[in-house]
Amino acid sequence: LMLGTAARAEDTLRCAPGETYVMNVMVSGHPYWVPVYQGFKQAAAAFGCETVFSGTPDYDITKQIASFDQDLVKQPAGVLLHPMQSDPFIEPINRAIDSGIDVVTFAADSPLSKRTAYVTSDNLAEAKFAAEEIVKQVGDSAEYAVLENPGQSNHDLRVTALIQYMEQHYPKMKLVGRQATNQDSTAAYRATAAILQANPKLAAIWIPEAGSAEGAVTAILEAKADVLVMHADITPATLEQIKAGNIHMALNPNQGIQGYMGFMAVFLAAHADGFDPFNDYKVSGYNPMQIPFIDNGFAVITKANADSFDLNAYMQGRDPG
Amino acid sequence: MESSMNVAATGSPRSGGLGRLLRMRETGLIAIILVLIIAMSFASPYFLTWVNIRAMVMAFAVEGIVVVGMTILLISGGIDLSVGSVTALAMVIAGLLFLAGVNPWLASGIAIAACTGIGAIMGVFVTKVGLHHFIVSLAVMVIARGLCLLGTGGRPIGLYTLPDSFKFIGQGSIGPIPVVILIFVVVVVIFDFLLRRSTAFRRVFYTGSNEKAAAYSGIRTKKVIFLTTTLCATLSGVAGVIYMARFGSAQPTFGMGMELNVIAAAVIGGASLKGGSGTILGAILGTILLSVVSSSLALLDVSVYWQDIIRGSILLTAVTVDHYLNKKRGRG
Amino acid sequence: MESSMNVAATGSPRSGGLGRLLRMRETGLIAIILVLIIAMSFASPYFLTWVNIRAMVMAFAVEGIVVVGMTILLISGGIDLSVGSVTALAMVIAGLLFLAGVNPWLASGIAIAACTGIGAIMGVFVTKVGLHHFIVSLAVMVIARGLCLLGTGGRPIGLYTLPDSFKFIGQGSIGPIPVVILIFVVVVVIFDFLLRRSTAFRRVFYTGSNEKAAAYSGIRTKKVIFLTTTLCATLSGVAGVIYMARFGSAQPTFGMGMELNVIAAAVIGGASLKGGSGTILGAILGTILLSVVSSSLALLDVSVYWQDIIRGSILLTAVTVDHYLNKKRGRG
Amino acid sequence: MTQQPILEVRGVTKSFGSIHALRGVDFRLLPGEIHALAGENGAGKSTLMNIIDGILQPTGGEILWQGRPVRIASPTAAQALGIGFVHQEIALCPDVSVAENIFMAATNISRSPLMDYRALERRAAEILSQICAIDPRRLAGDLPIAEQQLVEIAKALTLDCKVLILDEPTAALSQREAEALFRIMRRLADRGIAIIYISHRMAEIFDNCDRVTVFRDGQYITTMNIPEITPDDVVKAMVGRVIDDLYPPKASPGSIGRDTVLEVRNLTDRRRFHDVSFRLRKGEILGIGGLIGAGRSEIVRGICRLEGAVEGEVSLNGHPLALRDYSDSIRAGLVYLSEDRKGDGVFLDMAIAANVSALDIDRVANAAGIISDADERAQAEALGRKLNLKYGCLSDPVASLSGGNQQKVAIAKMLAVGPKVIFLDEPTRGVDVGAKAEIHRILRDLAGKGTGIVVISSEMPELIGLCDRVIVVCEGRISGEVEGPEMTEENIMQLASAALPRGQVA
Ligand SMILES: Nc1ncnc2c1ncn2[C@@H]1O[C@H](COP(=O)(O)OP(=O)(O)OP(=O)(O)O)[C@@H](O)[C@H]1O
Ligand SMILES: Nc1ncnc2c1ncn2[C@@H]1O[C@H](COP(=O)(O)OP(=O)(O)OP(=O)(O)O)[C@@H](O)[C@H]1O
Ligand SMILES: [Mg+2]
Ligand SMILES: [Mg+2]
Repeated sequence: LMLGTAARAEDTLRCAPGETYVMNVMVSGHPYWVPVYQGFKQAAAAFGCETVFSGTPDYDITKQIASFDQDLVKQPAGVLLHPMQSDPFIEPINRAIDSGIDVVTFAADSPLSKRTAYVTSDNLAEAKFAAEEIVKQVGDSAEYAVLENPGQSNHDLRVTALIQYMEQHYPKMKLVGRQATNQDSTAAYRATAAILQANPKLAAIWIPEAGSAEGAVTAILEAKADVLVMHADITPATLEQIKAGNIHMALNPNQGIQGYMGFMAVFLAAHADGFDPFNDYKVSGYNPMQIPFIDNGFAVITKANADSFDLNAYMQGRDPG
Repeated sequence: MESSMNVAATGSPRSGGLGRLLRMRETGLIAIILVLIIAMSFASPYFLTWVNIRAMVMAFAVEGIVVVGMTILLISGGIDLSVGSVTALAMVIAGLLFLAGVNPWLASGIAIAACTGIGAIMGVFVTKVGLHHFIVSLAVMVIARGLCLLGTGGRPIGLYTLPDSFKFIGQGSIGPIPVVILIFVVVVVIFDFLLRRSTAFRRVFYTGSNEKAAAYSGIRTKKVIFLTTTLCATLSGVAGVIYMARFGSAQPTFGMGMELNVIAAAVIGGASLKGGSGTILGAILGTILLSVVSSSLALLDVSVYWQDIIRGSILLTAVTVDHYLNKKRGRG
Repeated sequence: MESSMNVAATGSPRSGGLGRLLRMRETGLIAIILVLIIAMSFASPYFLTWVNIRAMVMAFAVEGIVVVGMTILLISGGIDLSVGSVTALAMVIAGLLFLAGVNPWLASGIAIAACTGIGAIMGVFVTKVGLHHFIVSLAVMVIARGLCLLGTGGRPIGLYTLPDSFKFIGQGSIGPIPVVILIFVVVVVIFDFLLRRSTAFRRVFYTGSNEKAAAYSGIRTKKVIFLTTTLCATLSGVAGVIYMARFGSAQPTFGMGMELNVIAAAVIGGASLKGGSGTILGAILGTILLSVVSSSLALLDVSVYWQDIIRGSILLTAVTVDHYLNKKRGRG
Repeated sequence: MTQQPILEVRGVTKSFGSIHALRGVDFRLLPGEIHALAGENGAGKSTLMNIIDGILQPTGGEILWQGRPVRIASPTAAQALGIGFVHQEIALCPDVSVAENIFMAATNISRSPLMDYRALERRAAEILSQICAIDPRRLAGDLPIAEQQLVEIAKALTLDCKVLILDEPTAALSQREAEALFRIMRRLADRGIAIIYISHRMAEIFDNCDRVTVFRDGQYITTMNIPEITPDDVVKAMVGRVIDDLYPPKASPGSIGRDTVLEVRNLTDRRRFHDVSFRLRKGEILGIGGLIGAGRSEIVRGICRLEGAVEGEVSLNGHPLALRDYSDSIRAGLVYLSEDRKGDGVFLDMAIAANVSALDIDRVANAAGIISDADERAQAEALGRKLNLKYGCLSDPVASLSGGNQQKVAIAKMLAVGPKVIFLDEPTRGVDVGAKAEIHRILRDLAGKGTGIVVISSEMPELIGLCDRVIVVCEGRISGEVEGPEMTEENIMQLASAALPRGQVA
C-alpha cells in the first residue's frame, strides 16, 4: 500500500486530479470557521487539491457523526475534523482511518482515536498570558471574576487554567465571581451586572469567548464601573469595544494558521508514502506521519492592532464556501 | 377536571379596591416575587440598590416586549417558536441596510415591516392552509435563522457608526430611567390596557376560548388569529431593533432558545396553552420572576453547577404555590 | 374548523388491503419521503449506497426511541420538554456508576430507573398538583441539565473500560445490521402494534381525546397520564444508555434542543398537540423525513448558509402537501 | 312502599364556594321503577346525579346502596356498583369512532389484551339499530349534536347496570328517537333496572314515569306517584306557583301583516339541502319541523352563511342580501342561536357578562372601542333578570352554571343585539318550564314588534304551541307547510317522514 520509493519523492506532494479534502465542523454557520477554512483552502490550492466544507449546522453530536460518515461515503483523501465531543468520535475516526481516509483534528481533539495530528492554539498558554496581563494591569492583590461555558472543553480549559495559574502564582488575587453564561449575551449582561453589584472592588474579568464579552461590556459600561475586560476570540462588536478602550485586550487563536497547518497535517498524512521514519510504523501498520500537537498560536488584539482583525473586511472579495 | 374550574383570567376586572386586588389572578405571583425580593434583600445588601434594580430590569425589558406579543398570541390559541430567530433577523436586516447607507430609522422600519411580513406568512399558513402554529413557526424559526446566516455569512455585524440619536433608544436615559425601560413600560401599559378593555382584543379572548363559538358570534376568527400571529412577529421585530441600538451590533445567532423562556414567562403568568386566558401583567410578572431568580443566583455567586438545579426548583415551586393560591381563592 | 374534519389518525384499522393503505393517515408522508429519496438518488450517486443509508438511519435511530415515548405522551394530551436533559442524565448516571465499579448493565438499569423516577415526579406534578406538562417539564429540563453538570463538573466522562459485551448494543452489528437499528425497529414495531391494537393503549387515545368522557367511562385518566409521562422519561433513559454504549462516554451537554426535533417529528407524523391522535408509524416517518432532509443537504454539500433555509422550507412544504393530501382523502 | 330502595340519598349537601347547590336532599329509588326528577334550572338535579356517579363528592349527607352506606369515589366505583349515567352535557371522544365511544367503558374493564375492532363495530351497529342508523365507523366528532346525543344513550345501554341515570337525554331529540328511547327504558325497567329520568318536558314525564321527585333551590320538595297527579301539580311544586299559560297567545290574524320580513328562494347546498324556498311574514313566528338529521339546522346555517357559500337568494324586507360570511349576516341583522351550546354556543371558561356581550361587543363600548365594564355588567344583569338566570356572580365562568342556565346565557347573547331576524335552533333545550314560558313570551313580543322569528324545535308541543306556521323539512327539502288548525302532531310527523323522491345528488 505504501510502497512509494524515495526516488520519486518529489512527485508525492502533489494532489492527483479530483483529490479532495474535507473540513468537517459542528455549528457550521459559526463565523469562527470562516478564517480557518480560508487557511485550509489556501494550503489546498498550493498543492493543487480540492476542498469541501461540511458538517452540521446544529449543536448535535449525532448529526455531526452522520455528516462525517457521509463525508466518508465520498472517499475523500482526508478530513480535517473538529469533533464536537472526543469520545463519540473515536469509533468513526478509527473506521475512517481503517478505510484509508486520514483524519486530523483541530480546535478540539479526540486523543484516544487514531487521528494522525491535532492542531490547536494552546488554551493553557492563552490562560497563562491572560493571567499575567491581568496582574500586570491591576496588580497582584485584586479581585477578579470569570464567565464560563461549562461543557465546552476549550472554554472550560481557558477558565480553569487561569484560575489555577492565579492560585499558584498570585495567591493574593481573589476570585469573587464565577458565572455560567453559555455564550449568551443577555445572560452575560445579567451575570456581570450582578457580579458588579456584589463586588464593587472588582478589578478585572476574564471571559473565554466573545459572545458573553459583548453582554459583559454593556453591563460594565452601564454601571460606569472601572473593570479590566479580557476575553478570548473576537467579534466585530468586541473589536469595536477594544478600539473604544472598553475592552482591554482579546486573545484570538490564529485561525488562518489553524486551517493552513490543519490542511498540511492531513495532506501529509495522506501522502506519507514518501516518508520513511526511523520507527516501527511498518510492522505496526500506523501512518508514519504522526504529529501529536501543532500549536497554531494566538494573536493579542489591542487598540493598536485592532484594524487588522475585522473579519468582514478580510472576507471582502473572498469566497466563504 | 378540577383545574379547569379556576376562575379564568379573562381580564375582566371586578369591583372594589383591596378586595379586587386579592381576587386578581396575579396576586399569588406578586406575593411570590415579593417573598423572593425580601429574602434577597436580606441575603445581599446590594440587591435593593438602584443600580442593581436597573440592571435587573434592563436584563428583561426588551425580551418583555416579545413576551407581550407571545401572550396575546397564546390567548388567541396560537404559539410562536420563531420569536428568537425573528428578533435576530430584524437586527440583521436593519444592520445590513444601515451599512448599505440607509438611514437607521428607515432601516429599522423596514426590518420591522419585514418581520411583520414573516408573521403574516405564518398567519396565512395557519389560517388559510390550516396547519398548526407549532409546526409553522418551527419551520419559520429555522428559515429565519438561515436568512440571518445567509445575510451575514454567520458573522456579527458591527455598527459603530450608528448615530447617537439612534443609539439613544438602546443606550440612553431620560433622567435616571433608561429609554429601554421606558419603551418597555409604555408597551406593557398600552397592551395591558387594550387587552383588558378594548373590543378588538376582547375578540382575541373569544377566539382563543372557543373558536367555533366565536365564529358563531360573527367574529372573523381567522382574521383574529392572523393578526395576533402577525403582531407577535412585529413585536419581535421591534425588540430586535432595540437590541441593535443597545448592543451597537447585529448578531445573527442572537436569541437562540428565547422562545422557551418567553413562553414560560407567559405561562407562569397565567396564560393557557389552550388559549382563551392570560394577562399581560401576569406574563410580565412571570418574566420578572424568571429574571430575578437568575440575577439573584448570580448576585449570590451560587456555583454554576447548582444554578440550574436551583432555578428549575424555584420555577416548579413558584408555579405550584401560585396554583394552590389560585385554587384556594377560586374556591373562596 | 376545517382541519378538525380530517380523518384522524386514530390507528383503528379499517378493512381492505390496498384501499386501506390509501386511506391510511401516513400514506401522504410516505409519498413525500419517496419523492425525496428518488430526487436524491438522482442528485447524488452516493445516496442509495448502503453506507450512506446506514449513516442516515444511525443518525435518528436512538432519537427515534424518544420519539415513540413523546408520541404516546402527546396522544394522551401531554408534552415533555425535558427529554434531551433526561437522556443526558441517564448517560451521566450510568457512566458515573460504572466508573464507581458497578456492573454496566446494572448501572444502566439504575439509570433508566432514575429517569423513570423523574418521569413519575413529573407525572405527580401534572396529575396531583394539576400543573401543565409544559411548565413542569420545562423546570425538569433545567434541573436535569443541572444535575448532569453537577455530577460531571461539566466535563464528558470517558468510559473506555466498558466491556465489549456492553458496547455491543451501541456499536455492534448482527450481520450487516447495527444493533442500534435493530433495537430501534423492535421498539417501534412493538409500540406501534400495542398502540393500534391493545386495549391498554386505547385508553391513552380516549384520555387524550376527551379526558372527561374517558373519566366518565371509568377510565382512571390521571393514572393514564401519569403512566404516559413516566413512559416517555423511561424511553429517554433507554435512549441515554444506548447512546452511552454507542459513544463509549457520557456527555453532560448531550441532547440540547432535542425536544423540538422530537416533537416536530411526532407532529409531522400526525400527532395532535391537543391530544387524542397520532401514530408511531407516522411519528417515525416524521423523524425519517427530518433526518433525510438534513442528511441530503450534508451529502450534497449545500452551503451552510442555505441549509437552514432549505430545511425549513422543505419542512413547511411537506406538512402543507401532507395536509392537502389528507384533506382530499378525508373529503373523499 | 315496603320494597327496599336500591339507592337512597339522605341529607346530601353540596356547595361550590358560596353557592349551595344542594341543601340536604333526600331521594329514594326503587328497583324497576322509572323515577322522574324535576326542578327548575339550577335546582341541583345534575349535581345530585354527579354525586351519585362519583364525579363530585358531597359536602355532607350519605348515600345508601341496597341499604348499605357507600362512598362513591369515582365514576369507576359507580360503574362497579352498577350505575350507568347519560350526562346532560355530551362528553364523547371526538377523535375515535362511534363504536369505540359506545364501548369505551367495556373496553376499559375488558380482560382481553387486544382490540377486536370488527366485533366492536358489529355490536355497536346492533345497539344503534335499536334507536337510529349511525355508521359505527364514523368519528364521533363528525356527528351533529343530536346524533352525538344518541351515541351517549347507546353508551349507557352497553353497561350492565342496576341503576340507569338519564339526565335530559331527549333535549336534542325529536319525537321518533325519543319514542325509541322510551321503549328501551320500559324494557329495562321490566328487567328490574331502576331508572332516574330527568326532563323538563312534562309530557314525557307523565307518559313514561312511575314516580316523580321535585327539587327546588337545592332542596327536596316532594315525591309523588304519577298516576295520582297532574302536570300542574309538578309545576307548582317546582316553581311554587301555577303557570297558567305555557305558551303565549298566537298572533291574531290581523296582526300578521302582508309584508315579508325574510324571503328565501331556491337555497341550495350541493350536499345538504336543495331548493329551499319560504317566506317569513311580519309579526309571525315561523317554526321549522322535521326529524333529526333532516337538514333543518343546515338550512338555517346556510341562510346565515355559517358554513361557506350556498346558492340561492335571501332577501330581507324586500332587499336581496349579498352575504359572504356570518359577520356580514350579523351586520345585516340575521343572527343564529346554535343547537350545540357547549360546542359553539357559549364560551365556557369566560365570564357570564363577557358571554352575553359576545355577539356585538361594540354595544357596551365607547366610540374608541373601549369596553365599559359597568355597561357590560348592566346588560348581562338586565337580560339575566328577564330570563331568570341563576348565577353567583357575573364574572363567574359560564362553566359554573347549570345546563339550562347556560342555555339562557346563549339566548341572552342573541337578545342583546336587537336583530331583525333571529333563527333559534332548539332554543329551549334544557330550559325549565317557567323560563321556557318566559322565553316564549319574549319571542312573541319581539315578533309583535316586527322582529322575524324562526324556531327550529324537535319538541312537537313547542312547535305547535308557539308558532303561527310550521314548515317541515325532510331529507334536505321542504316537504310541506302547516298553519292554524292543521298544525297537529300527526300532520307534522307525516310530512317529516314523507318519502320524497331523492334528488340526483346523494
Ligand atoms: N362547578 C360548579 N361551580 C360552581 N357552581 C356550580 C357548579 N356546578 C353547578 N353549580 C351550581 O349549582 C347549582 C345546581 O346546578 P345543577 O347543574 O345541579 O342544576 P340542574 O338542576 O341540573 O339544572 P338544569 O336543569 O339547568 O340542568 C347551580 O346554581 C349551578 O350554578
Ligand atoms: N359536518 C358534517 N359532515 C357530514 N355530514 C354532516 C355534517 N353535519 C351534518 N351532517 C349530516 O347532515 C344531515 C343534516 O344535519 P342537521 O344537523 O342539519 O339536521 P337537523 O334537521 O337540524 O336535525 P337536528 O335536529 O339533529 O339538528 C344529517 O344527516 C347529518 O348527519
Ligand atoms: Mg342539569
Ligand atoms: Mg339541528
